[in-house]
Amino acid sequence: MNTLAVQTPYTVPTAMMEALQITLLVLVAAGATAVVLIRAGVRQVLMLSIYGVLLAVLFLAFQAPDVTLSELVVGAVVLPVILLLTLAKVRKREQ
Amino acid sequence: MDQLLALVVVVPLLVAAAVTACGLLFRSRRRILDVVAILTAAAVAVMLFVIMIRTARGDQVYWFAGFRPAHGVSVGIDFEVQPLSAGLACLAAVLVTAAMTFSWRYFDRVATYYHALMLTFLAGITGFCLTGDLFDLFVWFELMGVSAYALTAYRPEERGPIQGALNFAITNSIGAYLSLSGIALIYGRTGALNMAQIGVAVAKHPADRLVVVAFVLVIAGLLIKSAIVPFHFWLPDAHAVAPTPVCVLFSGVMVELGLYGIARVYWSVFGQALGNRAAISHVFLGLGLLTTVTGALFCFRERHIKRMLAFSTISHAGMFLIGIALLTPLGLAGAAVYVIGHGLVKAALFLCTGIVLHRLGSVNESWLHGRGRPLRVTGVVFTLAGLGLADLPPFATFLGKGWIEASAGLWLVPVLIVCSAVVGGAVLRVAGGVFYGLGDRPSEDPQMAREAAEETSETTGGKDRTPLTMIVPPAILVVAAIVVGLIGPLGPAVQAAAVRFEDQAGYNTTVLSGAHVSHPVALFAAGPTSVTAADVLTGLGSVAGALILAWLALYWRRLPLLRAHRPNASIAAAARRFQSGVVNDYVTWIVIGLAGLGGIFAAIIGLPQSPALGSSPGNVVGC
Amino acid sequence: MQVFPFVVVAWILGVGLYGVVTSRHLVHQIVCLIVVQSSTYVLLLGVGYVTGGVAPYFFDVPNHTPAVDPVVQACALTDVVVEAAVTAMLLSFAIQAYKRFGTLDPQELAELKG
Amino acid sequence: MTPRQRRWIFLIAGAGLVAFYLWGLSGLPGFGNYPGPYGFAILRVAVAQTNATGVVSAINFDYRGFDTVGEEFILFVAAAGVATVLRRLRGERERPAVDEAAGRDVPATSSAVRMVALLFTGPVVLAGWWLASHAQTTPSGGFQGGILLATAFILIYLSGEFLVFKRLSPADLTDVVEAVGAGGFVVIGLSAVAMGLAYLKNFLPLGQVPGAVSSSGTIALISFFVGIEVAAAFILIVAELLDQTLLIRQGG
Repeated sequence: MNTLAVQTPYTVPTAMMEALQITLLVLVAAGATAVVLIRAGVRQVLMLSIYGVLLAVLFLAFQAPDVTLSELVVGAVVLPVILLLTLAKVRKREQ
Repeated sequence: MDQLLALVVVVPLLVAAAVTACGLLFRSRRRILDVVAILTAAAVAVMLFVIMIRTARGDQVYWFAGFRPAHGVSVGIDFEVQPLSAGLACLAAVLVTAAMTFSWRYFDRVATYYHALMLTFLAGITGFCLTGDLFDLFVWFELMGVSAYALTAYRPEERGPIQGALNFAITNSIGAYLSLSGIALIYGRTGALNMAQIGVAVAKHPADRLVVVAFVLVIAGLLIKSAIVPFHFWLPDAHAVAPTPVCVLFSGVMVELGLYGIARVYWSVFGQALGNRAAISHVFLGLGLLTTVTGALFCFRERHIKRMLAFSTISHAGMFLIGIALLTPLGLAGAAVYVIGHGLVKAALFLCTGIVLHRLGSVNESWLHGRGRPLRVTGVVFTLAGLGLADLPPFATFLGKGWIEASAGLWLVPVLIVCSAVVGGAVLRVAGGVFYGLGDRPSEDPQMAREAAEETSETTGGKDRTPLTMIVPPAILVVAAIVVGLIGPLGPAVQAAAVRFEDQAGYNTTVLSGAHVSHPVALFAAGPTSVTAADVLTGLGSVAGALILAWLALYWRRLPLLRAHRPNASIAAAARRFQSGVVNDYVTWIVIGLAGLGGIFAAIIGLPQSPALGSSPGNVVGC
Repeated sequence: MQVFPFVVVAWILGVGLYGVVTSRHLVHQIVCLIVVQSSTYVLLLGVGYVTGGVAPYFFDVPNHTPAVDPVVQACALTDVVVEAAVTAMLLSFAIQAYKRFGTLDPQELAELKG
Repeated sequence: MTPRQRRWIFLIAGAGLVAFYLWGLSGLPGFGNYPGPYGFAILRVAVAQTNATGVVSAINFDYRGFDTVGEEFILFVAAAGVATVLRRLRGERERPAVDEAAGRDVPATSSAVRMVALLFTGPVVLAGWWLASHAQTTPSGGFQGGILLATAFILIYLSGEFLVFKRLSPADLTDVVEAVGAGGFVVIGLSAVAMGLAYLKNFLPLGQVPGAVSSSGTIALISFFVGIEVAAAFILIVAELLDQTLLIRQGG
């Protein structure tokens, strides 16, 4: 059932798709590591935002455009924004 | 199709939304919100009771949006309701009703969100109990969890609640994500989310590594929620600081829900496939024993009353797990009745502690010594509840515990009796010291004093008398615990329900083909449930032990043998070491526990090679 | 390629847990929790992938084109919402903790609490 | 445990856990070999049964709509929880406007950022609206649409118009909108019950053209309410956090 019977406008050769997925998976693994290893602060939040974008692209390569869209808005925009707001509050008092 | 099954989840959700929407209108008329919320919870309790009675004749299945399974494949979400699941949800609804009645005069300023959060919490519990779908289970588990985190931090002006809520939320979120990983893993093999369908699919082959790992991961979140050692560290931090009415729900049902989830997942999904019942039974018995003993030791040492009750909950969670882990109908039935009895009694204890906090402004046992004398009714209710916790006949706790012991065989019974006595002794020591001024005034342990001083009153004003809305709920709960224990035909009915709960083949048939199973197959013979003289003697023995321990704890300084002895010192050092309050430590313990549990499971189940792809021996890492 | 995505899943989970355990700052810890959760998305979408399948949308492709599993995608969507909700709540706790304790180090929080 | 001990203990135990996890993962059928049957069964029947061409939305709002009820309420509780935890306590007051002028509260924004943000607001609102109303056709739905709408409000904030932001989303009103969104979803499900059908049964007639907005019965309606709920919840969360940056403790 895995063989492609129908050609669609979105059909990508399997080998190319696989290469794309492997590349993205490596990037995501590296991104996750970077997010964890960067210590707290604005830089970590920016890295999280990049990680969100990487995940979103990976999900696109996994044929999940719906999840891509959500991850893009949540992981790359909303979460970083509320994290930055929290950091702003915390740092202001530190001064 | 019984529409009540959907309504018990949907109605509290709708009322929660409505209460929030109308928050502006009722800001100055809080009583309207109180009444609506209490009535909703009570209505849910009644509906669940009706469902429980109806399901006594046969399981009920409800397919949401009307998608029934075809050819053994389900495309929708179902509720599969048995008397035990409906009964547990009903207990939760009763406790929510009691807690909200208690809150009538308890909080000074109850924001509208309090009611909304309590109702979503109840809806989460109900959905969790009734669902027959693994991912749906996760959704309601999370709703329950998120509501619980918010309720724990309900008094953010203090330090304790915020720190407790953080530890609670972080550990339990990790648990939930591990559970979800397990669900995804088993989905990748079976392509199903319906529990019965997964059960049928995995039972076709002997269990392999994927099934074992999925099982361990799925129960990981549930073990954390049910505070089984070494996953329990978050619990005292959270239970000790949450508002008292919320503690009632945490100790009374939330911990038990985790255990229910383990039992449900075992008997509906993994049981047949895993096989090897004796070994699995022993693993969980070991966990249960460890939890019971640890909880009891820490409980007895504690002088912060809410923390002490929290540790007693851990100890009891271990006993429930033992009842479940016996894998017999009698053990499960005993655990079920014990959960009900314990839930009612423990709720009453927390509510009485709430009254003490309201009237006297402290939960520090040392400081309170003798100051509770004016609270006569509260003292009586607290003492009765304490005796109930020590399994005094005819409390429901005595009945449930008795069945677990009857099923357990001789070597477990002494441990269970001793732990019951220790926990009951700690509670009775508080009762004697605080409400009757018995014994010597205890010396202040500085660390305890600091912990207890954190707890400030949750109320202001009106402290010279106890409002009826505060004392009536605990009194009713204690009476209910006795009444449940006196119901004659309870034994056979609960055991029949337990037999059905453990009948995986029957469950599968009911869900996937809609047939009624009239004669479930008991894997173990049903045991006798009648109360014998020996049972009563055992129950009285544990009460006597509790009384002796309480007396010793109150008067130990007068005894020549014990005078120079400081029994608390070593436990206190251990407590500081383990119960550090640092969430990083707790997560480390979770990882250690899971790695250990995983290793044990990998070892005891001699697995054949998986027939799946991508599984050449080279890929097997570190097994 | 058969197992590589799942190796990445396990790696993300391990790294995220490492971050949670070693973190000395609550905001950092919460971000690490987000990483832990992100391993579940990759796992969910990974188990539902079908080689050569299209996305489960039939707006402009014929109805029975082989497609990847849509169920895990629905589950992943739910999961994303849960992530946003839990993170928002945890951050509000962190702000409140900072106000009460003046620090965000879990170790110091525990000591200050007594 | 000291941080050092903790790290070493974790490295050992964590390696064990990850190895155990990998051991289980290696038992999967392998990437790209999803075995079914759930997804394939739905793919076979979904378009015919619901007239929706976006099968993920059909699952979210129809087949597994009950999950989505829970999911919406998780978000609802999160917003309520954030509001509860961050509510103004005794002894806290809003920082006087003078400080704002000094640029200490609202981070200073360059005029370029403000321009770009303002320019983006319109399209984002439109895109959010479109997504929320086209759940059944394309990769979209109430959740993505709602969250994009919320993003529009964040953009307004970025453009430096915090006061506009506050005027657009007074907390009480947002609360009501959020509750209406979550409650609306529940009520749609209950209407089916009132008709004697199962909860959340798609009771509206399906349209003629697969993929048109009104073609899939209740799916569009549910998606709309979910969109409202999600947008309001996120606006509420962001507004509460923003509010915090303006709060100081009395005398502090």
